[in-house]
Amino acid sequence: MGKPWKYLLPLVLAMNLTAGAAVAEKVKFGVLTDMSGPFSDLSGAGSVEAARLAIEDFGGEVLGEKIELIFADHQHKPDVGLNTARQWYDVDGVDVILDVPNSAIALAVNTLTAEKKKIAIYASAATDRLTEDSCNGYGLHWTFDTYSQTRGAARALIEQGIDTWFLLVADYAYGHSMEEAMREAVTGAGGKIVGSVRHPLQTLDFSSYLLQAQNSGAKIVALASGGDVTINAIKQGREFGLQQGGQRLASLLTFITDVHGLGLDMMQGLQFAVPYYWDMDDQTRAFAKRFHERTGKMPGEAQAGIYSGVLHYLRAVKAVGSKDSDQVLTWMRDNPVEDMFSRHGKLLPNGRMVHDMYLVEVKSPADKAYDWDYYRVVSTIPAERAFRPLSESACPITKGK
Amino acid sequence: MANVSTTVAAGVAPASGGDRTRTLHRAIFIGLALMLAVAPFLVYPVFLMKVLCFALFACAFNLLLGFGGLMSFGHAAYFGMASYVSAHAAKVWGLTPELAILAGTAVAMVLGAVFGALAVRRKGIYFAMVTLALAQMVYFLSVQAPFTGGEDGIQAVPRGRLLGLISFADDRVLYYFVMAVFMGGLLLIYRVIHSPFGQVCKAIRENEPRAISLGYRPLHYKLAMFVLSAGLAGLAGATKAIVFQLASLTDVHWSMSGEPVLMTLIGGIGTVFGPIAGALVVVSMQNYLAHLGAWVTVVQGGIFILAVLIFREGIVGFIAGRLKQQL
Amino acid sequence: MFELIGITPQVLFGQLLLGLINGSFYAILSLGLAVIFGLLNIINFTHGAQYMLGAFAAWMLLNYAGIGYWWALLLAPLIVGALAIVAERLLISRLYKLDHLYGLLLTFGLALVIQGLFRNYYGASGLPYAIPPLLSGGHNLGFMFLPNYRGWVVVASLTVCLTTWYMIEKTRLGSYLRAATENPVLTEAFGINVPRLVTLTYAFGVALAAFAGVLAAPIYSVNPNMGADIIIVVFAVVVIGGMGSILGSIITGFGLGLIEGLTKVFYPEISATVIFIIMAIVLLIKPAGLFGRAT
Amino acid sequence: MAETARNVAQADPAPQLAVENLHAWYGESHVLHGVTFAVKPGEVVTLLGRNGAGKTTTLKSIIGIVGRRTGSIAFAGTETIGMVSRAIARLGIAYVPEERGIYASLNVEENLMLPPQVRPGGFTVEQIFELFPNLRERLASQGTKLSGGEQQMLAIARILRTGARTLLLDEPTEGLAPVIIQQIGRTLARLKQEGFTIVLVEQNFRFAQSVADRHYIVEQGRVIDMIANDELDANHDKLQTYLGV
Repeated sequence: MGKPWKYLLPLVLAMNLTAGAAVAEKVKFGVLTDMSGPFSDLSGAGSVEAARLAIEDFGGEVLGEKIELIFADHQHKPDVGLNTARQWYDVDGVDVILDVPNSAIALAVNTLTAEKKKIAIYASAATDRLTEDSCNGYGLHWTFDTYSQTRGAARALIEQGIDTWFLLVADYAYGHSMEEAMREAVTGAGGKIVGSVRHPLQTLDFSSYLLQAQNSGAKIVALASGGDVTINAIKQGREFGLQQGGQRLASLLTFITDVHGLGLDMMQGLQFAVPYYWDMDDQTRAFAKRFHERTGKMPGEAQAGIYSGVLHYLRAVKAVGSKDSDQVLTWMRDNPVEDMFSRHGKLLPNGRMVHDMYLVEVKSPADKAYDWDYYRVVSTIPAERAFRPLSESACPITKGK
Repeated sequence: MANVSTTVAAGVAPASGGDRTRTLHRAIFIGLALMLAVAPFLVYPVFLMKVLCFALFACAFNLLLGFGGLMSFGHAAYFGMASYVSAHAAKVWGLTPELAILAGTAVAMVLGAVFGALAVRRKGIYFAMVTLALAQMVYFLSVQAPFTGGEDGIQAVPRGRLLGLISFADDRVLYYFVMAVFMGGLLLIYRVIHSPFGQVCKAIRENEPRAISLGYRPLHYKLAMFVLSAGLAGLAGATKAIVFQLASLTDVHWSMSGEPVLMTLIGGIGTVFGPIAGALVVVSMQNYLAHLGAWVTVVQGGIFILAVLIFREGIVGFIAGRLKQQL
Repeated sequence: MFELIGITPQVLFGQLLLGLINGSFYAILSLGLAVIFGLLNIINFTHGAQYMLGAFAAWMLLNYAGIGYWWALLLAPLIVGALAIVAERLLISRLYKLDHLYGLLLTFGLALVIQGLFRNYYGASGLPYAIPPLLSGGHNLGFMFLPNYRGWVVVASLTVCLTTWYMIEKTRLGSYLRAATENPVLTEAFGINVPRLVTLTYAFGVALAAFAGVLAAPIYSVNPNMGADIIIVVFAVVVIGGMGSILGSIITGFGLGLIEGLTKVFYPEISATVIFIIMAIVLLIKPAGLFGRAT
Repeated sequence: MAETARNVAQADPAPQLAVENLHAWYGESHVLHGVTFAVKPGEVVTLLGRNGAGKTTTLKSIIGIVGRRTGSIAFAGTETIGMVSRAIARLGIAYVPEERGIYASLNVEENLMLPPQVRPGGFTVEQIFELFPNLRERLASQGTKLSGGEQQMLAIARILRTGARTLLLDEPTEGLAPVIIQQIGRTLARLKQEGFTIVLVEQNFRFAQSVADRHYIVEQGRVIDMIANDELDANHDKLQTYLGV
């Protein structure tokens, strides 16, 4: 024995040493995302591209050094995600982790980020625990959360008389947060939850759950899953004749990629809240055009959010003249976030970035005028009402202040 | 896999070894300890700790296969369950890390005793299937049991202080603890193999009817081996939970059961040191090919196929054959 | 009576029917495994990946060649079966003289490679495959709304299982297969080409998996991971039924689907685990499986 | 042809089966150490010898189901030492193994119909039923539910169907009642009459004497002697030392 070590160890050593040699003042972003799984359309390669666009728009350099960008696929495994993040912070010199489309992994990264005094900007993790009980100030929640998705839309639906709800929930951090938020929002608006069921994250067959939903007699079956899982559930709901039975299926956290995937036929008339729609004004359209040229798709909510987050961070680094996390964060909080994504944007001390949200309605196939023409903006939900106010936040570092 | 280990052992020196073999083994142990002692100054300690945890896991698996003749395809159950228990004990009960790890190991042994009692009644491929299916039962329980945190796992597990005194916040401090656990586990395995108990297990593996006629009860020996192996796998899993501050479904998933199989196959089935080499290769590969995403699976599968088709003796088995020494 | 135990007949019958549908997949897959195991003595770990390949073959036929569901039902098993022949000749056949566990390891590795490749090219999120127009829609059975397609799955898989059983137990070709399973050496000494029989049997078992894959495509969407987890359940089904027993694997497959459906009604928390619990009990009472011969 | 068979082996120009310097191994153990003998067309010869002498292994080597074998086995002039067993069978050799090899998972009819025809001119099913009337009634029974005698008849019957003219029979009388042994003896006599070439492994040398033309004595993996059937009585003492009877 001994021999394989003799050959292998130097190899391992060499690889590690080179990896460890990071220059101190170089700013480095790491996009920790889903490159191949159910959320890869709404985040994934598009998120990486959005970050790249932001870096380019900023000029590609800060503090006299080239800005770097790396990415990795967390495969929806908390251990893979956390280990990648740890290695990025410890060995690869990453300053900011971006995106993290999986609430469980985001929560794990959040703890680690505070421990290492780095910064994480979440664009596609939905759980509001990031800025509530698990909040630490170093994790910034940029685009939406379970609160922002449930409040406005639930009220709108209940006002139309859709007041008995059945919840079909993905059994992980996001689903649990969403379930809680929906319970709050629905009962708060005078509706009633008549049943709920939790399913594993990557469920393929919903038949048994749909049967329970049908038997509950609820007027609406609300999904808290997201991505392909939601798409599958909606399809199978149709297969099992939910509509014939007079029930509606709705997903309050709907991404434009879901609408694109399912088609207007299935989605028309649905209302929900979005943080961003590419076809709102010239600014959003200009960005969308450039994004589309690179990826062949219109930017989604999370992707646009990443662009905004990266830009705001880089501005802070430039203004402060250092990438010291505490100084940078102070600047980020003290200055408004205004760009093509964010209107009336402000970063709260708990890490929540509040900005205007929009209640949209999915167009009918007949109303669609061009590709990706999917939404009609019904109303703007102003920033201070769209998100949970700081006074109600359970965040331990801001509570009682 | 009786044939497997005998074919490997066939080209090697007699089992009793000799003074020369013993001296060589002692030298390897000391060399290994020295190498591990300096390693964290050269290599990222978290990576090293991962290698050590998996090396111990693979050694535990190999104890059962290489020396007990039983191939388990469900060792993730013990590894993962111990990882959950240890994480839970450290986080919720606030136990010190060494107690949390002991708790995890103990639970793994109990689980091993229950599953082992069921599984050792079968042999060969049946044994593999039964262990696999039992492990999958643990997986589904872990998905649903509240204490495991389902898809989220148990996160933010505190590393804590050894005996309540020495803080494990520093990676290097923790590393030396993990190294001690690993070396302890390895020494235990080594002693067991060379004990009278180990010799009886070997006799059973090679010729069960004969062992029965000599008055041994194979089921008892197999079960004891199984429990020991499960316990050591649990020790590895419990330690990993403290290192990474996380216990998750990955640890109990059946693909985790495949990892020690691959490591042992690459390193050399039925060799004492083979699984360590195998773990180093596999973990390094996973680490440095991580950016390739799903290609890692493809490469790993390819290695599986090649190892089975053309390199069945494994790295250490190959070297042992060349040196005509048991390693 | 139903009201007494707090369960409506709607829920009970509905879940039982869904259980039967799941059981259809268990039955076809475990049948294929049993056929292969009988002759090759190999637990085909690639079975799940080959099930997935069947679904992908159907998807590719549709998207690259414009060939629809009904032809895919025939062609996909043939294509995947042909691939299985290559795999058997090139890889698996080299291991027959070794411990059977090497076969398990090899097919495990092969499954990793296949699943990894498809994840790379097609992502893990699944591709849509529409229900054929002839079978879209559904019927209201009173206790539940049964989509026509799911009804078809039960019919198709029952037909395939019983045909397979008949072929193996009652035909000339089947008698060759049984003879080769029981005593391959003697069978070959009669002038029967046993290696070819082995290759074809493997291909046939795999083709069954591919057929199940095509059946599954419209239900589950076509996903590189679709076979990864179901295969472990099917292993448990095979262990319960007794390895190598043809009729045993069919009955156990459907039976366990039903039992799973029942647990979804009465005790949903253990529905994913119930098959494994049954397996443990069977192992305690009848180690060779319900229909297996003692080994 | 049957008459010429009584002459010594080397006098005949074309043996049906010629085994020369045959070595065979099971795994690591070397079982045959140079077996040499020949069988002429239409001849019935037996291999006699103690248990473990290598008789069964010799038959297995001829049909090609022993792990490793070297030397030469020529069948009707064709060298078969490198051939796989199914190819050897296809040349027209059929084999009845020790303990008959009836398949438990096949019924009697399936057992009967299993071996494929390798040559034209095999027995028809009707002819077989004439020879073994018992089989006709038991067609639907499971193969191993037959009595030992019936199983032996089935084992012989199924190879007669194939058209093979050279038969290798491994202890066809083992464990059978005298009446049955007589029936099998009659069958072999008829086959001999029809010109079949038969190699018989026997322990029961009374039976062997009643059917065979010549006897080869096998000991420790070699053929050590050959005794013509009509000289058997004269060599009784020699035989006794060989076989220990």
